[in-house]
Amino acid sequence: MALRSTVKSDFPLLDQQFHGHQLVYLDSANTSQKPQAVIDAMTDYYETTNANVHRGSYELAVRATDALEGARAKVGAFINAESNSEIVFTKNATESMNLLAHCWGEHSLKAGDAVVISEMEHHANIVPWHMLRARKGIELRWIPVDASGHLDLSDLDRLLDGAKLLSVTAMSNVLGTLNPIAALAERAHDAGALMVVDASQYVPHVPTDVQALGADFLVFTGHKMLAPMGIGVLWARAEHLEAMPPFLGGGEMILSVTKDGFTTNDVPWKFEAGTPMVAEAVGLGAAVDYLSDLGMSNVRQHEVELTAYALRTLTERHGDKITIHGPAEPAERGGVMSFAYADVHPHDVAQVLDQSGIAVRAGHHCAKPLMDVLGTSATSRASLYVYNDKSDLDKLADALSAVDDIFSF
Amino acid sequence: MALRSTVKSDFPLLDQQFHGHQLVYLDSANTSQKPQAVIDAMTDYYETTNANVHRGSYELAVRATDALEGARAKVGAFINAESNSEIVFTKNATESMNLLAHCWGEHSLKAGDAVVISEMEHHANIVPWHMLRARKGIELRWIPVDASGHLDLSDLDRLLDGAKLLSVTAMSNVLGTLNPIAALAERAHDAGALMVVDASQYVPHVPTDVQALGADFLVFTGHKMLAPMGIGVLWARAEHLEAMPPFLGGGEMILSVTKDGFTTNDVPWKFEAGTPMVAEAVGLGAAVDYLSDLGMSNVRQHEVELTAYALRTLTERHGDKITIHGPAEPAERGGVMSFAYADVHPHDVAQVLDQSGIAVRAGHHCAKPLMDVLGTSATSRASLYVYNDKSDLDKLADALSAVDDIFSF
Amino acid sequence: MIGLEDLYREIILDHYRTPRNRGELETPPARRAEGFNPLCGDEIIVYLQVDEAGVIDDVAIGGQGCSISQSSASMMSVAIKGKTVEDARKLIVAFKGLMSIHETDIGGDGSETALGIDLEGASEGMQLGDLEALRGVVKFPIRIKCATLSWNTLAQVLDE
Amino acid sequence: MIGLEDLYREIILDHYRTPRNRGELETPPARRAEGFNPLCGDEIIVYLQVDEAGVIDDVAIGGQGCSISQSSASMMSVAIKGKTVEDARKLIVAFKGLMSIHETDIGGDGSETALGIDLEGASEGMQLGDLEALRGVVKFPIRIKCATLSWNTLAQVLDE
Ligand SMILES: Cc1ncc(COP(=O)(O)O)c(C=O)c1O
Ligand SMILES: Cc1ncc(COP(=O)(O)O)c(C=O)c1O
Repeated sequence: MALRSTVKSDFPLLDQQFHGHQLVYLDSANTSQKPQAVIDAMTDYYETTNANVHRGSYELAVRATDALEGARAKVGAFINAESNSEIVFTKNATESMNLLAHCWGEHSLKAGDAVVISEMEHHANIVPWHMLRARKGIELRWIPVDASGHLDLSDLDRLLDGAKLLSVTAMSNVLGTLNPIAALAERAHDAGALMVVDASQYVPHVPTDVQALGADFLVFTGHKMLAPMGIGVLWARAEHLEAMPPFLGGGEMILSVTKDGFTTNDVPWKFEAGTPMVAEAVGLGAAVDYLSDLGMSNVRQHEVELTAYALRTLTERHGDKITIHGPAEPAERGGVMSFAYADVHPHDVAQVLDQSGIAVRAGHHCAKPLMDVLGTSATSRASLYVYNDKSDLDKLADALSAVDDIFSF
Repeated sequence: MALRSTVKSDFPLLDQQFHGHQLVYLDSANTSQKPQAVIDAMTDYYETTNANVHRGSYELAVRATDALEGARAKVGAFINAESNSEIVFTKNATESMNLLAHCWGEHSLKAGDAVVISEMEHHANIVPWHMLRARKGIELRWIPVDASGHLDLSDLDRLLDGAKLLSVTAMSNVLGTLNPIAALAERAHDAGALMVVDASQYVPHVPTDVQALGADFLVFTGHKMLAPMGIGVLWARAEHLEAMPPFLGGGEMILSVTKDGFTTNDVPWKFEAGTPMVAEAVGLGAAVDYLSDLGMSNVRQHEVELTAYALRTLTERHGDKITIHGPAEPAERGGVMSFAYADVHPHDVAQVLDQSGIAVRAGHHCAKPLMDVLGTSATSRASLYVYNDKSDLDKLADALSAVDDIFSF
Repeated sequence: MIGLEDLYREIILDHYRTPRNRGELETPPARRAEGFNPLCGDEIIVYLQVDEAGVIDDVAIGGQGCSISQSSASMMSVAIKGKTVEDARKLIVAFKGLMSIHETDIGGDGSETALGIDLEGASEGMQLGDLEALRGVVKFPIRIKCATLSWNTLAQVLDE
Repeated sequence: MIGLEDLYREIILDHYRTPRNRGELETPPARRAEGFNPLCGDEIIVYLQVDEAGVIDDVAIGGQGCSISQSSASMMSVAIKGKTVEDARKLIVAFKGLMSIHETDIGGDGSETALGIDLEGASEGMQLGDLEALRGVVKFPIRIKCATLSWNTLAQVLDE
């Protein structure tokens, strides 16, 4: 594996025991742990630089503003944005998607217009469209998921016919499936629709180039990419941001306010009402630095290798008892492995694994429509990141035997 | 002064020099500095407890969930909420107010309905209503500010006649004025309107009891009360939260999602879409603990005494050259002192003070309509908090003499 | 497995393997309510048929979920069948008392918090019987929601 | 005061005390544009009267603001009066070049960032004159917005 072997030791949280076992954290698709460098960057911000931004004329406020805008520049470079003004900071990916649905949706969609999403979307890319449907009477169309865990694109032309927007996840948070975003963006554009990418599971794990992807909007969230909670990103082409009305109203987003009305600030600030989360932006900047130092293609390679090892080991050790959802081919997927273990309920699987210090998530993973497609209400899910290694997966395989002991009958 | 004398040393950021002078931070109405206890609480969260909440069945996730909900309980107790489910976490006060304008406003107001605000509001309590006016055709009415910096309530009956909502700041972020919230809430209710309190400048400085205030909604922001950026609060009576439709859509805020629609989670989670800012909530909880240890009435007393000293000292030292806006009586105001110095532009005042290591804000303080009332486009503002003392104000008075040297002609 | 024997008692696993009163009842005459646990996607459907005398003469349980939610529902169905509505309400209070010992407001609907009931009084004469086996759940706070799901759903159907 | 002599040069304070070309022009024939600095509330109004030959035959400045924005506007008005529109555009480029040396994207409209212009070429033959006194502003990045406010407003009025 191409990652340096000391990565795990950069993450202080991982160095602790649960129920007498060293923690094995396999829930990074839910949220990631933070390297010391990120934690220190935030501490340092509060100990040396903290002030409100874009408002103060004293030196400390200038430094805080530089810290915020410097973080914006780092994020912009990380995804190869054309300009920093294309990077809007939000509180999480969910807010980014809602911003889009509100501002672009309210502005550009009318009753009867169609928005196309897929059956493998996270609720963050479903509920905002349901809400927009209730407000505006838009139509919601669904790309089906096939038995192999891929999008079934056979009917895409019909789905896109007359559609205004295609919004799809770049990587499924349940199946791990990597979707063909660049091709989808092209087909959306050919059909006269814009393309939204939910990159919450993608930007943390795969080298990302928004210009190469060819999409119009892309959302992701800091806490899944080694950064703090409380910060998300909306990237959008400048022309779209310029055209969109503002989202929340208040300080920062205005140029002028009178009793009669207001005028908006320039992008991206137009969309950042109120005091921003500067420390979290600084933490995100530090996370971007950390990931860039590791090298995003090394990160991706590490996860492909580890996923291959996991798929092989779990199948060898547990045979028919385990069913791993999603693409069989590691190169077609990320390190997110949802599985069913015999007919043991995922909540019980997770409980037994926890007793061995292993953290996996059990539930619907905020993807209930996909659960309906899979014909279940919940799965167990192990998901990988830079700090995981083969020994973690060996321990997972071991601990699944305990599940078998308790529940086989 | 009733505060222990070691408070300043709890704030690591204050122990640094600017332009060869020890920092004198007088911009707490903009954002506050953080005590070591708050910084450590966040660091500790990330080093020992971090996980996604309400989702995981493993021990670490249970601890993270307890950390979030424990912080909610601390905040609820701090303002004497009836139940923790009345505490909604947002990213800042601005989001809280927008949530209110969207959810309560869209739901309960129709074209022609009146919302009453005051001329001393922060943009966060103006722009959301302007936006709602544009969407729904509501009417916006303004309580005037008199020459002494108080609300002019002589016409309030007429303003409230037929109004649905009264939304007023508990303490002006420019004038320092403390408004008679309990009395206003009563008059609003008598007129059949609900009462919103912008307590962004109040909760950090004055003991707050939402039940005694008698309002329906109250918003405030963490970063002005020793807590991190990236977290705000909306308190509302449970009945209102229950009745309001959701705000942002996504994970956490749903009970169920299908292709056809969704059902919402219980309050307060209905209003908290996506991964919440857990570390920031933990930081807010630690800030609440810190302030409670100091004692909020001691905090208030400290600031009254310091404000009295400041008003006296600045007037004695600078006579006619300085005009301090807002109530003359320290007991009627908070430690927010906006001033004009001769006819020197506030930006120049702040620049010269910065050269002496003194941080004050110059600008419109996100209160442009109030600037219009004051007949200016900007003021200089010095604002106090627990870590300030008389020596800070002596240094301010000294440094203002340098302003005089450069600009008197 | 060490640490889990309090949770996965044999009687619980037995009800999980062989759930009692599983199925549907025709509505009407039966009443029906659904309960969700948004945390893990568990779903319980309770069908209840009450005769003129206020006696629960039939009950059926649908839905799916983990061992704790399923076994709790199964045991509940046994415990309330043939009981009066009034006794069923007392049982709910008694069971929630059993569960609330270490309960905190950690998510879901928060309805478990601070019941403040007089457990002894309310559950007077009520035999929890097999349900006592679920006592171990309180050591695993996250699972309390699983154990109470069917009971909250029962309360719902009784209130209709 | 030590450290501030680079910012508050005598000539700057002079233009601040005694602003040149202060006032309004009738529109039309004059054109008018407003510029804001949302950071500090500064506001500049530029009135411009251009004759048929493309010469700026009159200019007036309104609004209010700090010493830097006011003196920059005043000096600008002197520098462009009697110049052709084309020369005024070159002056804008030259002045922004003077300011952008240490400029970073720190707020406001971001329009200052990465001008990437050929300063020598564009400002060929342009004399910044008194405006050179504003060079010290680059040591105070936050004030660059103040210095460029009137120039951005001029660019706006020229583009109309
Ligand atoms: C009175 C008042 N209301 C609202 C706000 C907005 O707070 P935030 O920027 O944290 O949303 C502020 C502070 O900027 C304020 O002083
Ligand atoms: C694919 C996907 N989209 C969106 C989200 C929402 O992210 P957040 O909860 O940070 O808003 C998640 C994670 O929960 C996700 O996995």
